[in-house]
Amino acid sequence: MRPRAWIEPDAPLLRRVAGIVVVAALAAVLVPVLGSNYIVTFSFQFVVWVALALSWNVFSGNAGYPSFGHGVFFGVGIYATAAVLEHTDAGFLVAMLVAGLAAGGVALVVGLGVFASPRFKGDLFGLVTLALAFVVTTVVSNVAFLDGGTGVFVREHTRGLWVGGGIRHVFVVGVALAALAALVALATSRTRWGTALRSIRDEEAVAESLGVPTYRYKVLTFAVSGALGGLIGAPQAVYLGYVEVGAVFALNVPLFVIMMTILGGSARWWGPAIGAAAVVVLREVLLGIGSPELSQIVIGVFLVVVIAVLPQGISGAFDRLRQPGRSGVRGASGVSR
Amino acid sequence: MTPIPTTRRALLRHRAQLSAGAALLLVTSACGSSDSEGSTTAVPDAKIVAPVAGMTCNEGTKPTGDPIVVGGSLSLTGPLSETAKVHEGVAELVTKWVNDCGGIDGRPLKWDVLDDQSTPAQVASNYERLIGEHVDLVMGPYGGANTLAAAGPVTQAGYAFPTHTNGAPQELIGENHFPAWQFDGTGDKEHMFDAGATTLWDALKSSGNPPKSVFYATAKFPTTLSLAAAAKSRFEKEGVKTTGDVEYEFGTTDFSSIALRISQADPDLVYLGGLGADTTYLYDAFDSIGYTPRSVFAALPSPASLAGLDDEVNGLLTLSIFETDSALGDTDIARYFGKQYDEVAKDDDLFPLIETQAAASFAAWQILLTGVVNAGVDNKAIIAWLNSNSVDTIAGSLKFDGYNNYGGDINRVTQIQDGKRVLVWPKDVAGGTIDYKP
Amino acid sequence: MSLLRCTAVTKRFGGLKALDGVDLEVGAGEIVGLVGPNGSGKTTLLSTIAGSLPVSGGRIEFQGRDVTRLSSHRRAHAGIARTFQIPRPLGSFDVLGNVATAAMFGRDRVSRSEAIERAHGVLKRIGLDGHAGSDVTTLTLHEHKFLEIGRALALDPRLILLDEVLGGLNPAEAAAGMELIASLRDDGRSVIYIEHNVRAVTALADRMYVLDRGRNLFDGTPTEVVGDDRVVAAYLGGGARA
Amino acid sequence: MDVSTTALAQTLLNGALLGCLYGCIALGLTIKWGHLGIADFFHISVVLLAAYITFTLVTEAGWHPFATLLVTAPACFVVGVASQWLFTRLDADDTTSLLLTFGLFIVAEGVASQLWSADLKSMRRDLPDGLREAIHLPAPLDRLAVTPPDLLSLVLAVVMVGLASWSLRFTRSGRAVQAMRQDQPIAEAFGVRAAPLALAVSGLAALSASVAGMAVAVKMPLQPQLPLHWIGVVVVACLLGGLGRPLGALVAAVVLMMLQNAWSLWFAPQWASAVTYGVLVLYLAAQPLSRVIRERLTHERPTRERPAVRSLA
Repeated sequence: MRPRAWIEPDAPLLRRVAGIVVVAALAAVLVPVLGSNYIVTFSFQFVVWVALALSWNVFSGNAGYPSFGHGVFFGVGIYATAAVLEHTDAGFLVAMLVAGLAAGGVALVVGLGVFASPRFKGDLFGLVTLALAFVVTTVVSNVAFLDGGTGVFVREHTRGLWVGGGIRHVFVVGVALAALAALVALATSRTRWGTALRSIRDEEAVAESLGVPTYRYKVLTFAVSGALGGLIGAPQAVYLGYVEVGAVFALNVPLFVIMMTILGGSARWWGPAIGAAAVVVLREVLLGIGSPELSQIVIGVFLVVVIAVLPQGISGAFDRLRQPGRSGVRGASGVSR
Repeated sequence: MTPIPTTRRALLRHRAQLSAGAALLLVTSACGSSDSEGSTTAVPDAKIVAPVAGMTCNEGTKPTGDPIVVGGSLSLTGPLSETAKVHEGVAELVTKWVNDCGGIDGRPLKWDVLDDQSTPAQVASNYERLIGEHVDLVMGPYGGANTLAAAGPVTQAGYAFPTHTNGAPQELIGENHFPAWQFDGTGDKEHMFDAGATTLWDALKSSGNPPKSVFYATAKFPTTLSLAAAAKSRFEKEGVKTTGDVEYEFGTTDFSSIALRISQADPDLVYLGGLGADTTYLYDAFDSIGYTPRSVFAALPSPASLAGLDDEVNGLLTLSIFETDSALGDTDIARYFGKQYDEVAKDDDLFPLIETQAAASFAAWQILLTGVVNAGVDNKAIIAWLNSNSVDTIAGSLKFDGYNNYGGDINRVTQIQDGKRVLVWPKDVAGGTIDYKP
Repeated sequence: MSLLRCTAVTKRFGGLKALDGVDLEVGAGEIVGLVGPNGSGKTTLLSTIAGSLPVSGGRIEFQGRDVTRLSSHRRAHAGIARTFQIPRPLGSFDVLGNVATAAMFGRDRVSRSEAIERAHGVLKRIGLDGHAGSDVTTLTLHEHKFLEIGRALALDPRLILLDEVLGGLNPAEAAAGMELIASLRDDGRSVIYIEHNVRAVTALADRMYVLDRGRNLFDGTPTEVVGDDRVVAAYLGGGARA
Repeated sequence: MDVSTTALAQTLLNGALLGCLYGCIALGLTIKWGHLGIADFFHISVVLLAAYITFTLVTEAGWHPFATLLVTAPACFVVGVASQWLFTRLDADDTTSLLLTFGLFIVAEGVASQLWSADLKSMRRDLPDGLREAIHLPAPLDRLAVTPPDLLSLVLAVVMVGLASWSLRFTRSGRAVQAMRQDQPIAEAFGVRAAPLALAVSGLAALSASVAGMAVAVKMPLQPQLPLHWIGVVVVACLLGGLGRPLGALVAAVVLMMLQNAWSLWFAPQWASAVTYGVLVLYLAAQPLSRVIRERLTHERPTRERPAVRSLA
């Protein structure tokens, strides 16, 4: 990883928070008003991926623990939403809350176990989270309350709800959640929290010796990351209308999320958002080339090439462009804020 | 971004396949077993006729004018691609067929397909995109989850929504839904699969030796679960003993324990609520323990999976809405379709056999085309017309007047006899009689 | 009362006993030298005191409190800081950030700006104030070693564990390092100081422990240690320059 | 033997034999993972691609399945060397290489469905007769049956895993490989040439994929998504067996499959695959417990981890 100044010479925190809020608000108003249904749908998928990539990065990117389980949290959120809507009259907001809590809870339990052993880092951590996907899939497909194998027709239960009123409403929820993910991502970039996570990524043993409670940070951040992934599952459930285990827990969700983050780079908090944009657009363009297998191959090759050529992703390349030949002056002056 | 015209798209794909194949110097054939049992009995000189009643075929007339664009999303990659490619093949076939017939009212038909990578989220987005690009008509995607994901945007935009294989018929889509694979819509949604179960029971009974005991093994998949539940309740009502009932995870490849359970119970009939390749894997498991089941019914096996099993599956029963060797296949339209499908199968590397998937696909196109021929290229008019008329399709006459626009159940029973697929029930469309002695 | 007391500390790796009942005591404001041939368990002992390695047996007390089972970061909060023999800077941060991280998560919970202020103070003290914004990769070996000390210092510890911080330095740099270590005692901090070079230790240490194959071999003042036959024997062939 | 004992014995036998196949697949993965530090999922794809090539050669060119190794073995070796070269060249850490192999995993699935289509490909009817009929075991066990493809998996697993374990332990290069994993700088100081050795190991590991692929093609019909079905069992077997230990992975795969089959015989088969992950979850759940035990109750530390050379210095 390319080193960065501890104090980032960036715009002040408040200004960026305001920036995120304003952009999100503008998007929530302008896209549904100006865009066609297709634009809104595309934008919804776009913000879903942005939210997923950003929330993945909150833990996995910052702390250097690549997780293949983000699709699980997303899926748990989708199914929690479906279950609440199907079995109760609690409404969408409650369902969304439950989605976040359920996914966060799964992440918390997994984190408590996995992080207790120093062996489960790097690729082993990745595989454990991969196994989690299989476990959760089996559970959901066998528990009738959640699915039981027959799928859940969510659209039936959102008729009459505000969120069931079309893609524009779903989009507004999506934007709000993407903004939330961005705010959390921002919070992990310049704070005590972010410092702890990055020190874990660099040298976990050193971080411990410097007084960073690594176990606690890892467990809690993983839970936050999972909860965000679960929250974004709520509008997705409404958008899909009908949820089914095979499609919801498909492995391409974590794969795409990881690819987006690598492409965007996690050197900057907004890197994954850029990566998400690039991949979503690439996928949509590839739909038009007329050879589906070929586009699958292109996407895979693209991932390999990106890792090879841009190990720090787009945001890393951005840093390099902005600070060619970084030297001692940078950052020392900036006791900012 | 403008969609690439269909023909160029096909060309691109073809070229890509050629170069990739050449690179490996291992060009594979369509399928190692393509010329064996079960292939269509296409008459080589089957004459071109209009694909639907009420349309005239002006062979040799080149269609001019604005194309009628039909948009659709299919899972051309990912886990659903094996079957989705059948629907893509039929779509290409129908488009060519209509245009060979001089188009509709002189206008050419154009098929505009997007790949959804087997993800419902992409399906919904694809239909929004197609609708945003102002396609004239749409065709449904493949698979229950995909169909329901597409139903949202399609219904909202007011398009007629013909579907070939909607495996979740109970979930309400609405008045614009025109399913080709029909279940019983005359009752309530809880009992849509009952008529099909009755068909199966009647077929078994017609043999004179209906099974006295059944073992159910069902994949955790919406359609197969519904089919099996209906069959089980029907069989039990007839006093058939249930000697076992297990469910297994969708995509299972190791059936050895289930095979053992079956061999222990040694039932008259094994009801395999399986899809795709499940039948192949189950027979492998029977082989490995040296057990021969008395009789097997497989719900939704892929035709390639059955064909690959050779004579081992002789006597196996399955569901199908169409067989070439039946009264349904004995029409000019069916014969020409069979001939064309053989060619498409060769070009696109598909299994050259028409059963539920290919037939439903063609039937869905027939529904749409019949609507267009009678009501013009106007979704509102098409919806109105189809809702009050019946359509003659390759799978029989279809009506759209029951629950979720389903008419009567069209699931039929097919048996593998001497390596050939024979439609054995109901009698009025059968191409042979059931041979069943468990 | 002693600041640190290790009693019968044992550490096994598989069948191998890296530490076999080691005792060690450090008083307040004391520099304790820890020497021994390669493989004698010096670094392992340091790691068990810092909490980086759990012990297999024995007891570690710090300021009268049993810390044997405390995690590493808790011990850092309690006032134990360590350096690493092979410098391990945090690559995501610049030099200042490395030190400020320690200050922020150290003994008292301080704000970011407070941590930065402290870090500047520490950098000045270790002579790296000109490198505050540098990439850690641009540092020389001696700067790396000093950064290790600076990071430990930023925790404001009562006890600093130094693992061969002078190894590989040229005489001038080593002299500066020794001066820095001596100044820690003037702060009132205690130091455990591992060095392969016995002469450097004898010059600084108040007392010394000698380990051999995971056991206490000898302890006493530097003069006693240098004069002891067993120590010399243990070091024969070990490359000692004593 | 009564019926249910026979059934149990048969199901355990089937499980063990299927486990052998998974052990063959896991062999290359565990070696690469344990000794080269690369969790190469792509290896599993290579197994399938080798199986497809075997299929093509048998059905199109009429080759004997064993003869196809003449083509697939060198091809896989080259693939293994090339992928290792790529990883070394990119200087990829374990995370990056994991992602790279996943990228290749996707590419492989695309290539397989492009070249062989998504249809099921079975070469059953093209197999020599001797490879098709089930064989009943001799006298006291005559109610148990095995199929030749399963026996083939058994033989191949024993031969390959035996060879791999033996060469890791007893040959000079094998010991060098182990030394390299424990401490590369030190190993290099002792004259181990790490780079060429890693290339060779990777090549040989991939070569095992050609053999495993042949066994797969003989045993089951092929479809592009098969690696996704295998990945869970194979990875869990590698983990439980201890990374870098071929025999461990084989034993773990055999035990897992026997457990899974026994479960399916007695309990709901739809939970069968959860057995594999359940074992993994139990293993993980034991981690915090063992952490507590380690830190609170005894001062004995589990000896699973090898001593880090550095901390003894």
